[in-house]
Amino acid sequence: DDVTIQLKWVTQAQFAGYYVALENGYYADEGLNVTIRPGGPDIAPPQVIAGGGADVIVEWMPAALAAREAGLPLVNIAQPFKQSGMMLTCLADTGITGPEDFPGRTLGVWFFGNEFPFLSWMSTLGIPTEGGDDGVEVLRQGFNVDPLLQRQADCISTMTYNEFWQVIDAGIGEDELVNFKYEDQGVATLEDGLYVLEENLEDPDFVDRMARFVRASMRGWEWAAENAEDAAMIVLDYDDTGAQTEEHQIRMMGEVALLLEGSNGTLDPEDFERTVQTLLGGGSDPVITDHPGDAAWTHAVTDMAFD
Amino acid sequence: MHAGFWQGFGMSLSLIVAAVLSQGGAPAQPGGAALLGVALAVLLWTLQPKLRARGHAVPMALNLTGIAAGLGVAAWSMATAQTGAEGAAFGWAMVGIWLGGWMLVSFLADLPRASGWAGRAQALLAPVVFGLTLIWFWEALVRVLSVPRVILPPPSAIGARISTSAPTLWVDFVQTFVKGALSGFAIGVAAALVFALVVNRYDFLRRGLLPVGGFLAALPIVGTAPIMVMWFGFDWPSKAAVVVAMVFFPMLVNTVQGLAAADAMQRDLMRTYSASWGQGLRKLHLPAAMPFIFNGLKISSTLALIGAIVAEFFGSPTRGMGFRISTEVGRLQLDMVWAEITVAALAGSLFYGFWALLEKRVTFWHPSQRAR
Amino acid sequence: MKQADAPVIDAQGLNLIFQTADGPVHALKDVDLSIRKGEFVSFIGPSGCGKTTFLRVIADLEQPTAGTITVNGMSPEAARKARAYGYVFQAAGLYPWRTIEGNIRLPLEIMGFSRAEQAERAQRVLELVDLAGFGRKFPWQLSGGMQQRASIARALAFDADILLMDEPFGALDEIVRDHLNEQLLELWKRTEKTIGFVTHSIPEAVYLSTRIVVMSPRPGRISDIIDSPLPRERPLDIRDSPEFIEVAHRVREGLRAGHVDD
Amino acid sequence: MKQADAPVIDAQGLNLIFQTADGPVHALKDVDLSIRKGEFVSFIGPSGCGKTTFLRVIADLEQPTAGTITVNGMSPEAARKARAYGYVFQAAGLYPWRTIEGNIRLPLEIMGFSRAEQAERAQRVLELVDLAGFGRKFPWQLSGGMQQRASIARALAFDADILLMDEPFGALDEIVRDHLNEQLLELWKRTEKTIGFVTHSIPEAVYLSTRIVVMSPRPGRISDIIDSPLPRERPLDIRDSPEFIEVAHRVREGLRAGHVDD
Amino acid sequence: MRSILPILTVVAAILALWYAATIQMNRAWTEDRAARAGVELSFTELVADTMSQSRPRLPAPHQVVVELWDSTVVEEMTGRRGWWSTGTLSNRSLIHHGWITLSATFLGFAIGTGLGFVLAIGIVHNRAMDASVMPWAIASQTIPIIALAPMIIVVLNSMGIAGLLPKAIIAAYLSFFPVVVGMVKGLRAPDAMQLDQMKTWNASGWETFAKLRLPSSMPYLFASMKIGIAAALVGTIVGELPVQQGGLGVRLLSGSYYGQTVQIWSALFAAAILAAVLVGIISLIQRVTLKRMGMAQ
Ligand SMILES: Nc1ncnc2c1ncn2[C@@H]1O[C@H](COP(=O)(O)OP(=O)(O)OP(=O)(O)O)[C@@H](O)[C@H]1O
Ligand SMILES: Nc1ncnc2c1ncn2[C@@H]1O[C@H](COP(=O)(O)OP(=O)(O)OP(=O)(O)O)[C@@H](O)[C@H]1O
Ligand SMILES: Cc1ncc(C[n+]2csc(CCO)c2C)c(N)n1
Ligand SMILES: [Mg+2]
Ligand SMILES: [Mg+2]
Repeated sequence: DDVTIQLKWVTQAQFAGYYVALENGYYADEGLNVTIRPGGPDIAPPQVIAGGGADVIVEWMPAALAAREAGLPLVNIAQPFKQSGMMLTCLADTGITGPEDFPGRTLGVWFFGNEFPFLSWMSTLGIPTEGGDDGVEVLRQGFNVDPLLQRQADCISTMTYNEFWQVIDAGIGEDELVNFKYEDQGVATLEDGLYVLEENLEDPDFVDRMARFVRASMRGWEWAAENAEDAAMIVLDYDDTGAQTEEHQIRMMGEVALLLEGSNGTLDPEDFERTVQTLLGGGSDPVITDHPGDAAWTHAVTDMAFD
Repeated sequence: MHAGFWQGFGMSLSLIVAAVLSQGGAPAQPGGAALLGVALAVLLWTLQPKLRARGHAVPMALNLTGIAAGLGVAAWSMATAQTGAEGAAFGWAMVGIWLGGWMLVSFLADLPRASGWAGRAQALLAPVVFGLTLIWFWEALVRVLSVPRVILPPPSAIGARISTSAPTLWVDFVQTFVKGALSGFAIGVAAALVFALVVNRYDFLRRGLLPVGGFLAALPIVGTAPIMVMWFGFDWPSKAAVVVAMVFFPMLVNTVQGLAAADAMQRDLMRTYSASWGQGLRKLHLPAAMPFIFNGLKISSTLALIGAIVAEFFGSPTRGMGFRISTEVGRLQLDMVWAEITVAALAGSLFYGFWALLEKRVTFWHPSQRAR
Repeated sequence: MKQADAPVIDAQGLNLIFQTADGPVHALKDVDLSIRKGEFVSFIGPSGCGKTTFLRVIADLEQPTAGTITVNGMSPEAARKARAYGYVFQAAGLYPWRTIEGNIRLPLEIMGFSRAEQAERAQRVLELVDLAGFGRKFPWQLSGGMQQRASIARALAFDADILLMDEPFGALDEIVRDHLNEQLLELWKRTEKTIGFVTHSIPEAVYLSTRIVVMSPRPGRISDIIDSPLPRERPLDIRDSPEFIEVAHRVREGLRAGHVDD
Repeated sequence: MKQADAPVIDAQGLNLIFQTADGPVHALKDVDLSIRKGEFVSFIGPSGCGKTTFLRVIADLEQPTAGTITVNGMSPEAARKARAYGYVFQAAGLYPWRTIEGNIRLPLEIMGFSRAEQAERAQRVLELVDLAGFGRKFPWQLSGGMQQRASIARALAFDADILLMDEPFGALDEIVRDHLNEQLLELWKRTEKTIGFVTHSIPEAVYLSTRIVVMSPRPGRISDIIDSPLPRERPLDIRDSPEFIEVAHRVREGLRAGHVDD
Repeated sequence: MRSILPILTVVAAILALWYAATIQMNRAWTEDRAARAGVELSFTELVADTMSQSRPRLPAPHQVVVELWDSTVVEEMTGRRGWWSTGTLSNRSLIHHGWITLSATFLGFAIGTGLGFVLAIGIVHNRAMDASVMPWAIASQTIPIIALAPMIIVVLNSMGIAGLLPKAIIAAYLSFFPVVVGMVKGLRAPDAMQLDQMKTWNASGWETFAKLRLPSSMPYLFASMKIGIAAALVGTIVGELPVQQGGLGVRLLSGSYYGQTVQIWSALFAAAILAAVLVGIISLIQRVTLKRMGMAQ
């Protein structure tokens, strides 16, 4: 059976589980022929799945729920990542010590559907994002951490497993940085879940295929978490761009493993609810306006997979 | 063959097929007989030379009714289920409408050109009809094939979005076009003009700089955009810088070429008057260069907006056309994306049109302007 | 040096060799010629014999590779800077972005005439060439003949003593040409300018000139210089006179001798 | 209809009005002319009088707005499709990307001659115009006169009975022109073609033609038709003969009468 | 020789300026770090540091050259995945990525030129197209294709079209326009007299096209093909950004993603060299063709 999965970003250890499952033959064991499509800037996985370019996508829950509201009924079928890796990283010498110091500052944020966690956080804090003295000036952060290095922004968005280390690699000491983890701020949202189109779930064959896919993928993730170095090398082998480095990927794998802890792939409805509440929370311009209800996730696949 | 012969012939045939097919549907197409009548009239007109009136009124009226009839069938087939005969009728109606639109365009192209403003408006008619046909096709296909809105929205949705989001569009337009593109355009063009004068003055420089310049012009600007963001920050100056980099070389190359455009005799004339360098420049070289300079301006005018938009993909404040496009793609608000693209295309075309019009005024003497 | 009958143009042992990709072209070889004030000298010869080149040397548009040439006793360059001559090119060469009047004003602007003076002179020369009333037209709105006349007017506007004309009437029909020939003669008689005139037409050369220089090509040499016995006063039908036919015959013979069929 | 001395070209009450932005231009007005087989008819007249237009009407390149015209008894369109004539334009108009021979073959290719026939005919006409050996050259490698001869060769290659020539020698110098005139006469005598020939030069018209049509402009009319008393055999120095001068004089008078200064 | 001297002078001048700018633009970082480390830098130390940073604001020219060399020859000869050890091109080498870009560029250029050609023929021969198409062709170039590229790729991918073709289509979109403009001009280059001449020979439309319009359009065709292929290269690079399957565009982006300025610059120069080579190839074909046609005077 053929399965095509669309990743959220470029080939890197963030998606090691899938590459490991492919390389180690876990998919083949399940009778699956899996194609992994790397993402990239301006590739929106929901768009890809809507166009029929993939059967399942890796996406962040805020973006997936926003897509639901935009009329694309995505359903979470599995959630390998238990925790959020998102942070706001600030230079210590700017004098920022807590969220109360944000007003008047310039913050770098990813857009393209990745801005929802940030916007929710700010609206929880009651800080306007349109600039001004009591608001924050938001920059659309590009692909890299330059805004911080060039001091164009006081803080930038980083992932624990990726951009943060790039800042470190650029020669800035950990003690020169102040990090705000979304987890710690109580505004964490679910990242890197697997989503499919609602209509497909009516087809038992599809559910079966997805169950096998999720089972194999989780095998891949377990192996990857235990064999970080080897997993990183597998990822490197699948990287067509030749841009990733060994050192960086091994480190990334280590950090990603931390985020996996506590999940066997089954979505915890409490996490879902927390994410929804964060997104609905506060402000005049919430990310989603209505509670999506339980139709936005299902245990049908994971139940079948792990029984 | 007279104008519109094949198109008219084809249109009537497709409409006849569509009419016949539409009779087979569950609730039979009510206007079937009328449709058949129209199609037959067009067919008769195309085939019968005697019926071809000298003027354009009769064929034009037939043509328009034919298109209207096609639209009717298409609308009806879209409203009813897309199965069997309706689907086929729809297909044939589409073909009929396409050919009808084409026939209309050939009539318009054949019409004697009026003078003055009426003529100018008339020249716009054909492209407008062509564009409307395209837009209708887009709308109909998106609806009939039920293309997901997150992939391609229908023009009607885009239009609606433009009217509801006008303030945002305006803010983005100011940020990207007025601040980024225009300032970059002005700086880039001015720098290129000055530079061209210097290069033109010193032959050594010309022989050295032009090849090197050609090489540097080949640098793909998508690559320079992140660098410019790094150098000039997130706001519009970095966009302007990208635009400067984009327009500089086309402008320089054209201007240098233009400054060399005066022919030997025209130069010799200046020599016989023992004119100074400045006099030669003002009275001969600049005027002679104008057609080339405007060529450069026209190319640069389309590049400027594109450059400013692209640069925003690599970092921007939270406004601007490029910012909006990329953000809204991520949010699956494709109607907003297309609204921005529409604004961009409109602004770009108008900016281009502005230079084309000015060119007409300034280089009225050039044979290419006199030809029409 | 600059006394009354000192030569206005004086070329001695003039040579000009163009270096081209195909090797050197000897465009002028050992040309000796001196032209006195008030003369009307025509240059005739087959294509490529160096007529244009010689005129261009006089005008300092080309540098001889050997020999000496003076214009008004000065070097051609000095003469050009002193605006000693007006030059009419074979093609009208009007600037298409200027009106006819604007074209005629062009040299006047460059030479710093006042606006009033410019207008006045432009008007005068326009009348001289029968173009009064066409000043506001653009060149391409005029026929070839009218353009050519405008270009002559332009060269006349600043009233240099020397007029160099390179086949100015080549593109015109015979009647218009006759007419312009008459007018040119008229002007020459009135103003006593020194005129160097290149033509392909034997009758034209004979009709206009006090002296006819016949050239032969490759290398471009002067093969004959014919003094015209015709009086200064020349009605058109002087062309049917035996003297005229005699001179024309001599020119044709000179030409034929030097002519190498290409 | 097509008997021996039926007119080859027969125009009756021909009118042609161009609609231009500045209003209508009456290019031909009430032109009656019939040309018999083997005639050499020259058209002369001031610029813009409609000479070219008339030739173009014959060639079906322009449609008359009133009147009738037949060519070989057919409509011009039918005659064109029957390839009844060869047309030589004012400029040589050779294709720079074809060799001289390639240029001459061009119409033959279009008319579907066999390759062998093409080669044979190209060779023949090249010899006819004295260009044998130049077939492999490109046009820009030849002088203007040679190009013009090649263009004539091209029009001769497919051996139409009628030859229409629009100022073919306008751009050439007098010697070359004389030479080509002689050759054209020679060809005409030998092949007995019917020739329509536009020129600006009075001597040329008189030297070549059996009949000279003098036209006057705006609206373009035929103002005079002069039958030449000259014999078919015409050495170059016939131009000094009294008959010649007499005809030339008459042509000039006719021209002057109709001439309106532009 | 005469033409090389001015070029060398200009290049030398640019290099000098570049080095000066390198010091100026990178010194802030050097000084910042020195200040934090609490050391005092001499001028030579400062200069040396500005030219050897790993993520400079502006890399020094020699850094770019070294990177170009390292990521081509050195990578292929000594790299783990290089040609020397695996027999295939390394996916870390610019040769590999340059080849990917090149093939898509060629394909896109071929499609674009073909399309431009067909459109130009239509415009020249059909009044309706002449009246209606051109304004839209101009408008098509004012919409930021670069913004559309990811969507186009997604849509094509969903239609099962992947690999070279989506990139090539974007390349074609950018390269058809210069070809249309140039070819319309070129096909209209024959003057009225030449067209009349064809008519006097009763030539058919096809013959007029093949024997007159087409040959006369050649110089225009080549001029616009030179612009077109450079545009196709830009289009390919743009198309490569979202696909992440190799190519110079990916090198540019990943360089940017990881803040590897030197890598960005070397990819940029590789692209410019590629463009120069492509334009050079067309010039060569132009020279040969025109010479064959006898038009290179
Ligand atoms: N700039 C140049 N470079 C090289 N050769 C030249 C140049 N100008 C003229 N020649 C050559 O010098 C010779 C004389 O040219 P010139 O123009 O003086 O002839 P001409 O007598 O005026 O001919 P025509 O009657 O055709 O105008 C010709 O062989 C020509 O090809
Ligand atoms: N296509 C056209 N449209 C409008 N007017 C035209 C056109 N062709 C010619 N004319 C006009 O018709 C008149 C006759 O032109 P024609 O070319 O026949 O003159 P001609 O006798 O050949 O002149 P010349 O000696 O200058 O070649 C002129 O006034 C000309 O301006
Ligand atoms: C232009 C652009 N910038 C950032 C992201 C955000 N993003 C998505 S996944 C991921 C984790 C890998 O670091 C990150 C940072 C994006 N999608 N597009
Ligand atoms: Mg000359
Ligand atoms: Mg004519």
